[in-house]
Amino acid sequence: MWKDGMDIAWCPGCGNFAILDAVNRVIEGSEIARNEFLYVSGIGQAAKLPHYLKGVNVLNGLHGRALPAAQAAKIANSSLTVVVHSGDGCNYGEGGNHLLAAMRRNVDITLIVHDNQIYGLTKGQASPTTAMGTTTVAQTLGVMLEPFSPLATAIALDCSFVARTFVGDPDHMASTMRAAIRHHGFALVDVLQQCVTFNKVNTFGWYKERVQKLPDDYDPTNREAAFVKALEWDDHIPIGILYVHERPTYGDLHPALHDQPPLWQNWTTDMTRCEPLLNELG
Amino acid sequence: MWKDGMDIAWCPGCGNFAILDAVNRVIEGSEIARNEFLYVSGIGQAAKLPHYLKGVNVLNGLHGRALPAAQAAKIANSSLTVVVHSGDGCNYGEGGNHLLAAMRRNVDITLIVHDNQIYGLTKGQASPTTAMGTTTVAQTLGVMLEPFSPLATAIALDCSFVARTFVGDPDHMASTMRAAIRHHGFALVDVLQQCVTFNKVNTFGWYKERVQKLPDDYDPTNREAAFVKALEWDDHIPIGILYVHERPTYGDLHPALHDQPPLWQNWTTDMTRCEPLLNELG
Amino acid sequence: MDITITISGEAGQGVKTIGSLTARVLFDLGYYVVQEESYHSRVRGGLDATTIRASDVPHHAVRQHIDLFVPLASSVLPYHRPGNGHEAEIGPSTRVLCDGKSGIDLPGVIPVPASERAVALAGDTRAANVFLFGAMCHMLSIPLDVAVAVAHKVLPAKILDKNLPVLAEGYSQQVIKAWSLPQRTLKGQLLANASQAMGAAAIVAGVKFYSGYPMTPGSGIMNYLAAHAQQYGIVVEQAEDEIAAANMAVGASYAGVRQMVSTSGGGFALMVEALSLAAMTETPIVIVDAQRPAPATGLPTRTEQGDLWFVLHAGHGEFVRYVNAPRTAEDAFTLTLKAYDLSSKYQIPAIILSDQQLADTLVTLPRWNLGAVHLDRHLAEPGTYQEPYQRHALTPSGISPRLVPLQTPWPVIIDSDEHDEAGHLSEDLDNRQRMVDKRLSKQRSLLEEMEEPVVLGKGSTLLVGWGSSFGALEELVLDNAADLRLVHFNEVWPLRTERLLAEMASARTVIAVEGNATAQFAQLIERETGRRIDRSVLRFDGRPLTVDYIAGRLHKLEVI
Amino acid sequence: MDITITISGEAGQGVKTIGSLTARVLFDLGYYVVQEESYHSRVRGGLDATTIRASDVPHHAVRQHIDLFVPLASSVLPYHRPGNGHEAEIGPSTRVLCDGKSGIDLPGVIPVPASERAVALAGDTRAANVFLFGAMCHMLSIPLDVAVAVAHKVLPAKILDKNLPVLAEGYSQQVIKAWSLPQRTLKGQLLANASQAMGAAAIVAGVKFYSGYPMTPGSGIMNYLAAHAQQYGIVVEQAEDEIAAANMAVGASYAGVRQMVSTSGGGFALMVEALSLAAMTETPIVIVDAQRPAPATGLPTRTEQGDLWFVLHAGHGEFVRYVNAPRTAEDAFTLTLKAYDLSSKYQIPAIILSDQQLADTLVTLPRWNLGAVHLDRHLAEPGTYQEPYQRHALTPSGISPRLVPLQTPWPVIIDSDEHDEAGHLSEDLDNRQRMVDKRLSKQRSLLEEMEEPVVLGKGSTLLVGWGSSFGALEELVLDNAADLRLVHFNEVWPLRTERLLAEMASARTVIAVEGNATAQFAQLIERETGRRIDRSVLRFDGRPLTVDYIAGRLHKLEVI
Ligand SMILES: Cc1ncc(C[n+]2csc(CCOP(=O)(O)OP(=O)(O)O)c2C)c(N)n1
Ligand SMILES: Cc1ncc(C[n+]2csc(CCOP(=O)(O)OP(=O)(O)O)c2C)c(N)n1
Ligand code: SF4
Ligand code: SF4
Ligand SMILES: [Mg+2]
Ligand SMILES: [Mg+2]
Repeated sequence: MWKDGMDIAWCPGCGNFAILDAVNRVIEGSEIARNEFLYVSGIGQAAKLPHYLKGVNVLNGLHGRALPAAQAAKIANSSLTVVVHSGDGCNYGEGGNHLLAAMRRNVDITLIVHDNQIYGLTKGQASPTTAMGTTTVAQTLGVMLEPFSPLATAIALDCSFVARTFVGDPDHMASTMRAAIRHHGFALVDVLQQCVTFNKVNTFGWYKERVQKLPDDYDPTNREAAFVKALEWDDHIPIGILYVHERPTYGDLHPALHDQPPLWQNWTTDMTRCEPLLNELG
Repeated sequence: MWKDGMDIAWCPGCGNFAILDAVNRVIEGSEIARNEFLYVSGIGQAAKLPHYLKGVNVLNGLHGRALPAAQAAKIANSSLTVVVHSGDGCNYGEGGNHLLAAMRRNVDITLIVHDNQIYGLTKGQASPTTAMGTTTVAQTLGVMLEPFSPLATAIALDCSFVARTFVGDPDHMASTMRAAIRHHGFALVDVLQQCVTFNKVNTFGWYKERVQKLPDDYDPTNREAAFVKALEWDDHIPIGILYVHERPTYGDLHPALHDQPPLWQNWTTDMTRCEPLLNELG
Repeated sequence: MDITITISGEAGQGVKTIGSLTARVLFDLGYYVVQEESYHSRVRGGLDATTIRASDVPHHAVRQHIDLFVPLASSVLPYHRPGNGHEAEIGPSTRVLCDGKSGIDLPGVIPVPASERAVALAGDTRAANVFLFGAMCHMLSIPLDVAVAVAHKVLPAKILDKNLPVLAEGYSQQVIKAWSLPQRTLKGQLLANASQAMGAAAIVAGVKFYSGYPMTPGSGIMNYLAAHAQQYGIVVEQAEDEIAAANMAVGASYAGVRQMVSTSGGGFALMVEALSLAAMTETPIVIVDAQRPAPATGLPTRTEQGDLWFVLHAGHGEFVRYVNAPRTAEDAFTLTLKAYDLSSKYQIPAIILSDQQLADTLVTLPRWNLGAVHLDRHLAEPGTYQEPYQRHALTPSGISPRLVPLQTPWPVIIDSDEHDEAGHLSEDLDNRQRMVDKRLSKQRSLLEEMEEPVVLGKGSTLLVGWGSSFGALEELVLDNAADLRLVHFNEVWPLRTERLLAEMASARTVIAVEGNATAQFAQLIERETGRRIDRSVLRFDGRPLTVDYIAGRLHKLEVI
Repeated sequence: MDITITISGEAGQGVKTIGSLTARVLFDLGYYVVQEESYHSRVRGGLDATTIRASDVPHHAVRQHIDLFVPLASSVLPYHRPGNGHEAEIGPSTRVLCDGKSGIDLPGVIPVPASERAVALAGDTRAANVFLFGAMCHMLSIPLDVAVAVAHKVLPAKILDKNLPVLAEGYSQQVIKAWSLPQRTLKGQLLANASQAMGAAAIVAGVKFYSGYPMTPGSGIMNYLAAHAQQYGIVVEQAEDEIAAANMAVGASYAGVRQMVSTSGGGFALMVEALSLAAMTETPIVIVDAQRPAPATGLPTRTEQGDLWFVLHAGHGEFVRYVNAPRTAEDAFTLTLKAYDLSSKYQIPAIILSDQQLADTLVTLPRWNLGAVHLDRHLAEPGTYQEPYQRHALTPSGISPRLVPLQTPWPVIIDSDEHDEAGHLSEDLDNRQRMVDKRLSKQRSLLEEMEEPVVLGKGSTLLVGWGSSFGALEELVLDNAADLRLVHFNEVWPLRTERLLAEMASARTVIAVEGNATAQFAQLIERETGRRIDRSVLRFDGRPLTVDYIAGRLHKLEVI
């Protein structure tokens, strides 16, 4: 599909378009300059998103490996606003171990998971969030694994910001993304997104019927309550900011980063600084 | 150290010895024949345990990769009682993604994690359960990551059996192991174990002071309550069976496994069974 | 008769269905069919083309020139213009059949009201492809009932009824009978690609466990086995990642089950540590690497022979492996069976090098002779091993009798550390030396099991190829037997060199023809024989080596 | 003066401390010191031995014969018996110093009341080692004040006070002054192993980010950088696994920071996919593979040169890489700097092949000349690139001007897929061809940057070696210059062959000497030159190549 002079590789009707619109709104409405954004992704349909943005830095890495690269880029240059966009397969499947570590490491980046509950790019295999029993080309006998609960897991790991939004509510989506990016610490946003081609169960309508915004008086600092909320699924699916735990980030804790110029600028060709290394060994 | 004619590579005073004793008790007191046990491990001090058992099958695989091998071995031969023994580094660090998937897959095996909150074999680097701020040879500025909470994470993933025990209570340890092995489904047992050489914080005494058995009337089927329990740590550390969710295992759900002879015995050299494959393509 | 038909559209336009109908009808008529796919890594848009060649003698590759072109969208035309260099090409003699509404304007175009009638008759524009298929059958002088019979086979039951009238209507357009393809007598053949052939061979070999993670073009095998899981009692497990898949393979094989893993280069990269584990523990495993252009993600839906050296040396440390590279889907069946046999016999990892071209190209092939298949898991029988049982017992051949758990009362012990004969961790350095010698010594007898390469033609210019390039090279050499000669390998490690050396000795020029940028196989020959390869014809644009491509390069080199 | 001292005990007995005291005192006296480690993969028990050689001319390897043996436990004696073949060996002339309570009974043993006096004076048996050190210093005729000064440097402050009287008491045993080691004038040298040299070079090169996962023997570099993290503002991140470590390396380097990754073969196996990513995105990264015996977990604390071919071809697809293999700790410093420079200049991955021998062996080396270091990140300057900025702009050299984010207002775009000059995903096949050519073309100029190998001696038997074998080979050849000649490489890819070919042409026999079982470097030479290597001397028991080992093998081959 051609859009804004770009040949966009998504299917017409795909939820990714709404996400792309929301991202553009977030970038446009932000005080952060375009070239201060770094969009990082893995491989999948979702992961193509950064290529469709204008004027931002892009690191489109390996399937499942966006998070390590993104964290390191942020550590290397704290002036960058780092946002990861990738699929449920990328982040909850192949990259599961990095997700666990990233939540614990609390580097100040944002992870936006396009959760279509399916592997889109590789043509419709189950993802970690696919419902049990679903049959696919690879799961001909139905999915036998319990679905992964990203939000409950994030809360168990004390992830510093945990939210869910839905492509059918563009304002909610944009404002959740904005809050996640503003949040100081690692932020996870799970975006419910239809895949019109391969997921015939969790359609736009299916989500639409079920999503429920968190009540205004919802307290996202209560971990136990957030855990209980995070387990809600089948009939009503909460969207909003489920859990926030403000705490020092990796950058706050590390003396080489805290109150320091960006690491990459710490470059000198002055060699006298290295004399102590020789003296130690001499 | 020499014991039972074996040169055991652990330090005198290490908590691994008590675990080994408990495992021997479990094997001896079991109706299962020795050669029906398969002990699987990764790499680390803990992971050497299977070599110190007599008459059991052993698959001592790669660091962090015990679980995939163990699950596949169980799928291949359902007559085996499969028990994984490995360290906190192995299972919560390198192998984190496999842990997530194994809990969701619910193959009927048992995972016993020797949680000494440190990397023993490689000489004292932080593990995922090492407390924040701890300094080590690699974490000279102190650990900056929040510790991994294995039990809370397991409950978030709806792991079918979640328990913790302590090397200082051999009976509790043996009975917890026994219950985990008997449990039909994937069972996680986190064993608090001192590392006398590298962990000077979480010593035997430190644990001893803090561990508290779950009350007799504790209900392990209540997921939310279990989650709250699982978060308890600093002052008192609950031990016992925190969470149980009996549900069909992978073997129950899979038609090639359920009520079938062990998969590996499904072997024939009769070729007529393959004629349909040709007909399909003809 | 030798006709080439290309159907080309965007992803999502249903090229797959019309392609299958066309290939199948030609196959059913008794023609030798080759059907190749060229597509982008996307679900909608881009390019999705299939080229079908039908002939009355067997071929294993398509040609560049299109006789009948069926474009489904005008956006694809640039890809097929003469000189584009990558796709099948139209020329002055090409006939073009398309929907009148597509806006396609090529010389000699035959527009038909495909979408209009599809909507009218079936209420679904997607039926337009079936309309085009009907018109095409008429152009090929294929009887309508044959076309209808094929539709019954290929179309999903739920859409069949509404499509049949559209098919008939397409046929009734009476588009010019440009070709005459009478029914031939060829019978009892199969139409399959290498993914299907490898999948079928795996089932024949007794595979009951597949572990993998989706990755194009390796997923075809997973899909095939998944489709047969119920019928054959196979556990097909989509693992959390490729590391898990490969370690599961070791676990399953250790426990006595024949397994399969398939992936592509990037996934294989993640399996490298487990490959080393399989070698250390002497656990047989079979892995298919269906190559695609790399490095990194590269071009996911394209083809390349770029992983040869990677696969030859993947894994830390030194160990024996068996690597083959099937020439065709037919060969894929045989070599997959051989991979299982040798892997089990020598207790080593076996790697099958496939690629997108092989994985996706359907070809007519003779029915596999199941009667000739001899299966052996190479497990030890009582009496063939010393007691107490030691998994890694030292033997003159280096091969230890292999038991699996509960096969006997003896426990089976394996370890990724260096270990003693019993399988227990050992830091004894004399033991280390013995164990290295033991494991490596298996290579000698393994080499004996390798077949010599195929040699075709008698020319003084010797072309050297391996794997999926065979179809193109075979045709080229048979057409130019006086000038050219071919030596072609399908077992690439360990490498037999006797025949090769003899052919090289009698050649004027030796030219490596490979689907990569660095002449990898030529380098392997150089290492193994010390003989130099003079020139090379390389292709690394993501498309298969074709007769036309190679011929063009040889002309430039002034060889033909 | 050329003396070899071996201190041997079980893990946990404090060999490290007494070894450091001994090496340091000899170093401080102005001797050339080499200190080698041999130990098991366990925290307690097993074998933990250190061999220290001190001489008045420089050496880079230890010898097999022990002059002074200090066993800390009787359990270690079998390892050092003559003919054991793996460890430093005692002989009739060896003097043995030990604790009287150790129960060690060897001819000519000198028992001293080490543990008894340690308990009495310091209340701690562990001080017995300091007692032995005191006695040893006396045997070597080293003044007590020199020994005390060294104790101040080496012993932790909190145990120093209680140990000093024990040291004096050990010294005062008046054990026979068997050797006389006067103070020499050698000054201003360093005592370092390759882990320290590489770590220091990384800091010199401006490394601010280290990502890794502990793995023996690769962890030494991590520990070194961690120890200097505060002082040099370095972020040392222990990643969740090696995959993360390698992808972090790419992320950090993309964002403009010089990084370091170190691991061993099994960890490197997990980095292979990211290596391919670095190549595809033209992101410079430097990785150290400190080799150990494999496959799989192998022998974690032992040494091997077994990963050469693995590292040469690790990663799917085809790409340019730079691989060096330092000869010594001194060389490690220089080659690490070169790895940073070439990796940045060519925007390619650089791999440094170390091994346990290099990583653990301390050696006297000249102070690094920091003044001669020229640092360049090779980032593009304004005016050196076309606007709009394109990260992968095509240039004649294949090298695109490199910017990092926020260096200028231009965004920087990279992609693991095949991409266009701007960095955006592209499935265009002409573009694919251009990009492959671009990336591979860098190899030509990279080759020009390689140094020729070192050549020593004039003999007609040419020994070929690479990497850590240098110390042993150098000594062997210098001692046998009439018979032997050595050509020794420390840059193994791309491989320069001019000098090698010249030397081979004038040699009667060419013998590869390598620390692996399959003569990997010999095979590389065969591939690259087409010339055959006649024989090989290989060691794969996990121990380093030594002068004595190689000489023994050459005798068997009747070469010397
Ligand atoms: C190592 C590796 N394994 C597998 C693949 C193939 N692959 C590409 S995308 C993808 C899954 C995509 O699913 P998801 O992350 O959910 O993204 P979506 O396409 O649904 O947006 C897979 C398996 C790959 N590129 N690399
Ligand atoms: C791929 C790989 N990375 C790293 C290592 C090195 N390694 C061996 S054991 C270990 C950690 C051990 O810690 P843990 O699992 O907690 O076991 P413990 O020794 O504490 O019982 C590491 C990092 C390895 N063997 N393989
Ligand atoms: S396959 Fe699914 S996720 Fe991918 S673009 Fe199409 S609709 Fe969207
Ligand atoms: S290092 Fe720690 S965990 Fe390992 S054996 Fe010693 S005490 Fe036990
Ligand atoms: Mg998805
Ligand atoms: Mg541990």
